[in-house]
Amino acid sequence: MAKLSYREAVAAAMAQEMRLDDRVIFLGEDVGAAGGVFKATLGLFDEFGPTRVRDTPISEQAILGATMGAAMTGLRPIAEIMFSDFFGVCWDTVVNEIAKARYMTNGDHETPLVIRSANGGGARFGAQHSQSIENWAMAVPGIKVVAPSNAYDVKGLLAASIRDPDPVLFFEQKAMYGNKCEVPEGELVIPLGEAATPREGTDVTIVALANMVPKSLKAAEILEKEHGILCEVVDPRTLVPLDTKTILASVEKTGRLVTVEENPRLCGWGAEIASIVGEELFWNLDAPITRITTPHIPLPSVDVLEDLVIPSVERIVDTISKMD
Amino acid sequence: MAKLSYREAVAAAMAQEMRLDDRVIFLGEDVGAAGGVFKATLGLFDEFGPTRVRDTPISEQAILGATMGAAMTGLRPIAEIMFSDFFGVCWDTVVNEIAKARYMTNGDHETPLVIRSANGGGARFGAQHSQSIENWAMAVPGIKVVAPSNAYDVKGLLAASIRDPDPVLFFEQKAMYGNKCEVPEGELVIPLGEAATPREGTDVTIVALANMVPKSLKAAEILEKEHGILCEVVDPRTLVPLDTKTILASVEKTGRLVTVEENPRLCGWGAEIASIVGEELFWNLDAPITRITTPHIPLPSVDVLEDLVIPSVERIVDTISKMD
Amino acid sequence: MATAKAKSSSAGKIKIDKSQKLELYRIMSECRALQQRAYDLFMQNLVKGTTHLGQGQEAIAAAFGFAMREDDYTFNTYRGHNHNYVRGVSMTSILGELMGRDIGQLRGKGGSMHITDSSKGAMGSYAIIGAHMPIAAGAAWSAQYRGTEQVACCFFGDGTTNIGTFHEALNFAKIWELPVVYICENNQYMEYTPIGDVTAVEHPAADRASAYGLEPILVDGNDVEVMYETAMAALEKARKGGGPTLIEALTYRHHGHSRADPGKYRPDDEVKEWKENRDPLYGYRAKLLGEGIDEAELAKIDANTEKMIDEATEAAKNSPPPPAEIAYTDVFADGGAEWRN
Amino acid sequence: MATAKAKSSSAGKIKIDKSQKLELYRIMSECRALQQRAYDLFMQNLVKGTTHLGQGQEAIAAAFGFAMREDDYTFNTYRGHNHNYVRGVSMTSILGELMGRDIGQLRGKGGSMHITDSSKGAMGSYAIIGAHMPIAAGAAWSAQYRGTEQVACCFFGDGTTNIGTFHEALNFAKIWELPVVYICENNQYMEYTPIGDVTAVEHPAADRASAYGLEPILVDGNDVEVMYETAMAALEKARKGGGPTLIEALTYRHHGHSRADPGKYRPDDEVKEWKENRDPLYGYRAKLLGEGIDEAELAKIDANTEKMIDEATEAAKNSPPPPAEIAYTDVFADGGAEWRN
Ligand SMILES: Cc1ncc(C[n+]2csc(CCOP(=O)(O)OP(=O)(O)O)c2C)c(N)n1
Ligand SMILES: Cc1ncc(C[n+]2csc(CCOP(=O)(O)OP(=O)(O)O)c2C)c(N)n1
Ligand SMILES: [Mg+2]
Ligand SMILES: [Mg+2]
Repeated sequence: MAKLSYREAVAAAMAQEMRLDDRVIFLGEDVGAAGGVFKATLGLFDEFGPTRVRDTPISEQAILGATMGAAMTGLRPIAEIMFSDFFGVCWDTVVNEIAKARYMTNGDHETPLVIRSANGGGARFGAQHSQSIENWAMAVPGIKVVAPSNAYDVKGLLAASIRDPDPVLFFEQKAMYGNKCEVPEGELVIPLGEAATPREGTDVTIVALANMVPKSLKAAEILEKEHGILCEVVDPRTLVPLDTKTILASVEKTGRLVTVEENPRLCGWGAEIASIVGEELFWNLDAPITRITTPHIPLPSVDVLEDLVIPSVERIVDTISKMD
Repeated sequence: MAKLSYREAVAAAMAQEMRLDDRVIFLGEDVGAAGGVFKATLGLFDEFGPTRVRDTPISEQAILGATMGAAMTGLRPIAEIMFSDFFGVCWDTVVNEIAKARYMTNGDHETPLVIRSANGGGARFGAQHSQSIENWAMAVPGIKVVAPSNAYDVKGLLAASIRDPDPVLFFEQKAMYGNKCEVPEGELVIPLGEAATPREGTDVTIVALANMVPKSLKAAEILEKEHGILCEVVDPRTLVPLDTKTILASVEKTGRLVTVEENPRLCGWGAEIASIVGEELFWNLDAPITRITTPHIPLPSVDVLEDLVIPSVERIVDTISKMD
Repeated sequence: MATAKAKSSSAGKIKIDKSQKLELYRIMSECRALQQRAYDLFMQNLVKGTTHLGQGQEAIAAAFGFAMREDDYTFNTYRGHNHNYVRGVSMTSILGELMGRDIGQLRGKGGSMHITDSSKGAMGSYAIIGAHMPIAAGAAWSAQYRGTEQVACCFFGDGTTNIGTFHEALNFAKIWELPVVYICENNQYMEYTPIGDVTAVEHPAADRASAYGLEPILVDGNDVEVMYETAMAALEKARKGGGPTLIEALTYRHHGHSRADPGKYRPDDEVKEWKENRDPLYGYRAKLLGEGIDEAELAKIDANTEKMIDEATEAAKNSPPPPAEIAYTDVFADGGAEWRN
Repeated sequence: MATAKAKSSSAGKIKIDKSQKLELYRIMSECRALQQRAYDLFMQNLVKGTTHLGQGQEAIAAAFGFAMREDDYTFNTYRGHNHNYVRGVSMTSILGELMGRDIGQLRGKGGSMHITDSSKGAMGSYAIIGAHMPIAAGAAWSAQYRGTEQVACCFFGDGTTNIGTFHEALNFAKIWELPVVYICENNQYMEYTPIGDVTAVEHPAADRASAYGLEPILVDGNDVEVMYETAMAALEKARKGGGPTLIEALTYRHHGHSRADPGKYRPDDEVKEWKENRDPLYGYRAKLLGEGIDEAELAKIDANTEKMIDEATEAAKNSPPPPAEIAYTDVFADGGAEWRN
């Protein structure tokens, strides 16, 4: 197996699916000739040409509207919204059109489409280019929500998202684009809705997403070494559908749950998981469920402040080592 | 005291503040000459004239952008977004501009403004005109979020919102516009961030918002009469700032918490409250925290289905009567 | 106010034969009856939720419905009953939906504002102003990519020309030369506000065509034959790879904006002028009589329309409300609403 | 591609005296030095996050900065260092912000893309394309309401003309005749895509002016005197209640879009032409010399610029990073971030 970066895995998954299915087309700003501002789609324009890989104007509502229209009429489009913060300018198309089309029409509309977007902080881009908005998406019925934490998952989950008959919001954590891991060269598809458990443990369950997964794994190492606490790290990978079975089974075993969320605190996905686990495993919990999140503030730009507010390995270690 | 309807209380609060402060101006679609499609601003155009009460084109991004620009330069504008569902088309202005302006500029920008909007279901308007999106707003740091449950609170909280130096999203539950209660004719201002407790009780705390408050009160009556269960009903009234003190004190007393949310389940405000209470009162809880929400679906249009999915008095009674 | 001079449609006159004329009349008359019945049912409290009716605007829907190919795509707004009907969605389905019956086109799940039947090319009714304009471009893009010569027709109001999606969609359609026809039904008002009060140009669509490299086209939307010619020209152009067209059709809604709105914000003589002298249906009836068509032929159509609408009303009334379980279906493609395992 | 013929500015020639010319030169030279230094610091890894520089586009910022009244409002984009500088934000504040130092204009909380100082009328740098266009209209509305004769000037790129807010803001500004000047800095590219590839008209702003009842104005954005005349005319018009103006100024960015982008997507000879023959600063220097201005006078300005930028760089470098606690301040007007009691 070759090592691929997170960004290379994006292009690999798209190429894999575009080769198999010529209904798959791709559009976005500067995605074609330039290969995307994060270079995550390099090579696609050369391989598939300008009718399947299309550069658009700065018109996010047109991009997503066109994506939906194409999906409704037999294609399987993939759109890129350059930064997930820009969902603000096309949120209507996502929440009111794409997410509700099938339900409102009593099952008539088909909207098999994927919207990829660079999400999250760590690049010192400031409050309008660093948000983690997977919880915004999770709050909207009718869309699936994917947020991979490594290149292997990127390839497998993006392929599955493209094949999925439902609209999928696919969040790529921009600080992870350079992260590498082993990724098979052949066809790889990972079903949506299955959590991964990259580390097993018996004392505390940590549920973490995207860039919070490697941080949690690092923290788990330290917690074992320095505090003798054995953490199980669960990566839901997809928020919708949510693999509550894996999460509940883990907490049933450990009796303790910590969520690690990059989003600002209020109404984060961790709150939802906390409310599910708190209700369904009330009698199994040995300690209060704790949420480690970015405080409820916009993200500052400068490195020293950004690093301070996004959950860090130290904060995870510190919080868990002090748990009841 | 005269009885005022919820819609009349909107106009009363605006008139009260516009008389006191000529920096207060108002804009929106069909809000002026026509008095708004919900007739919530009748009379303002006649009293304050077309320079202070302005009809706009169908340009929600321009409406909110102009509102922000006016607020930054010394005015105290109030904007109407006709249905809260339409925040989709101007969400960027709310989340990326209005909410972040002060923080990003290290305190330079002032954005004292109010955005009023008709929120919620019950009018058989279908999935694009019935959403409860107060949780979308709560998830965004930098805005205050108000959702009153009766005409008295509408008048007092809207007046406070207009005076507030921060941006406020003011959600009016459209099914409640006709509801009447006693409202003082003189100046009324209710501070943001103070929950109300319209019913005291010792067995279960119900936290409910907007149209879920009268339903919860009705349910509490039935629960007392038919099941001997004494519910305390807490109405946060504002989600940001959140009066956690009142909520925590109530649950400390009752040992049980039920949230009643009109929003679809995932990442609702109830999840946030559940996660706070679950963490801070873990040792005081006698039963799992239960959330009663609309299921995670878009809202259907027809009455029989809409009534089925939005939390009803029966569902509240049923859920609470079966609690441990 | 500086305005680009809008020109009338450059569509060459085409020959419309008698049977076609009768068809155009028939379609308009059925649309009128459908809308009028919806209004009556609303006043009888039999319509749930809201309605937005199109009496007075039938010529536009009828002409396009008649001109379009069976596999072309229609995108319309909440004021879309006529547009759906002309593509083949039945009166019963439409009235049933308004009344919240199981026989309704969407079994009550969507309501009056969302009627859709993509099997008939009726690709949906959209209730967020302007949202469908880029979606229509996407359907056209898909047709272009698949090489099917299908055309997407997208109907919207004058008020819609001031929202961002209008701008984004038209630019997008032009740069990719998409087979899409945008039709602005300028009925002079947004909800209650005259369009002129909130628009920087006189003709909200035609005066903006040049901003997208398009010809300005301003036509009498209440003359069904003019509309038919205009539609044929635009459809043919799109089908042949000539790219998008933007049409502004002048019209008027006879009723208020929605529900029971009496439309009192409009001057009486303006309403009177449009109703009495520019009614697309009655005007066309008079014209056809003037051209020598037998009154009996038109009366036969009228009578058939009456019968159809009465039957449809009965069928809708006799249908029960939808069963509870459909509230939880069709959120996802597997037919269900499950977000967890 | 059909395009409305854009006309050049109809601004009457105004007399620009020698001291004014030297001022225009000085401002441009300081802008250039500031941007060049930002680039150098980026290459030395001293800039956190991103930068979007404006070398090659100085004439537009300089002319407007010079023409505006002290209490007028500037709204600009992430490519806004020049625009902030000309309103009085210091080099140290700007470089400090880029470098994430406590002395930075926003103490590092905003970063390169958000520089703001409303005490100087620098009403913010906006990083979401088009978002500031309606906000500028709002500031103009406020000025109109308060009767202050202030004008809002809003700068944006060619790529921005295809997003919805462009359309909404211009219509809005016109119907209320707001005192706002919209300046499209057409530097021919969005990020890496040539504007012509994605725009339905040749001149993305000027060819659309008529859609908002405005005169098309297309000017050489690299000729600072033309820009100054254009600015003066638009400002005066707005101040006198004449409403909004939309200006398209042709220009070019010498560097890539942001950070270390080498801009390789652009033809070499195009870059060469703009850098060698159409540089706003060097071109103006040559022109002034040709008009008989003493080289020594210009050299003195240049030397002073050098000194200023070096001092600012030192001051910024010597400043520490901001203290941790400011991460939690100024979410709300009470200075804090508390969302609960
Ligand atoms: C984004 C958005 N803003 C506002 C509305 C509320 N609204 C519904 S219809 C309407 C007027 C539309 O006017 P026009 O486009 O002329 O269409 P008409 O109703 O005249 O057919 C408005 C403002 C909406 N549905 N969506
Ligand atoms: C809504 C939105 N979409 C996309 C972007 C990403 N983006 C940043 S700059 C840019 C290009 C802007 O081009 P133009 O308006 O010509 O300005 P220039 O950078 O040339 O000054 C893009 C697409 C953004 N910031 N906001
Ligand atoms: Mg209209
Ligand atoms: Mg540009």
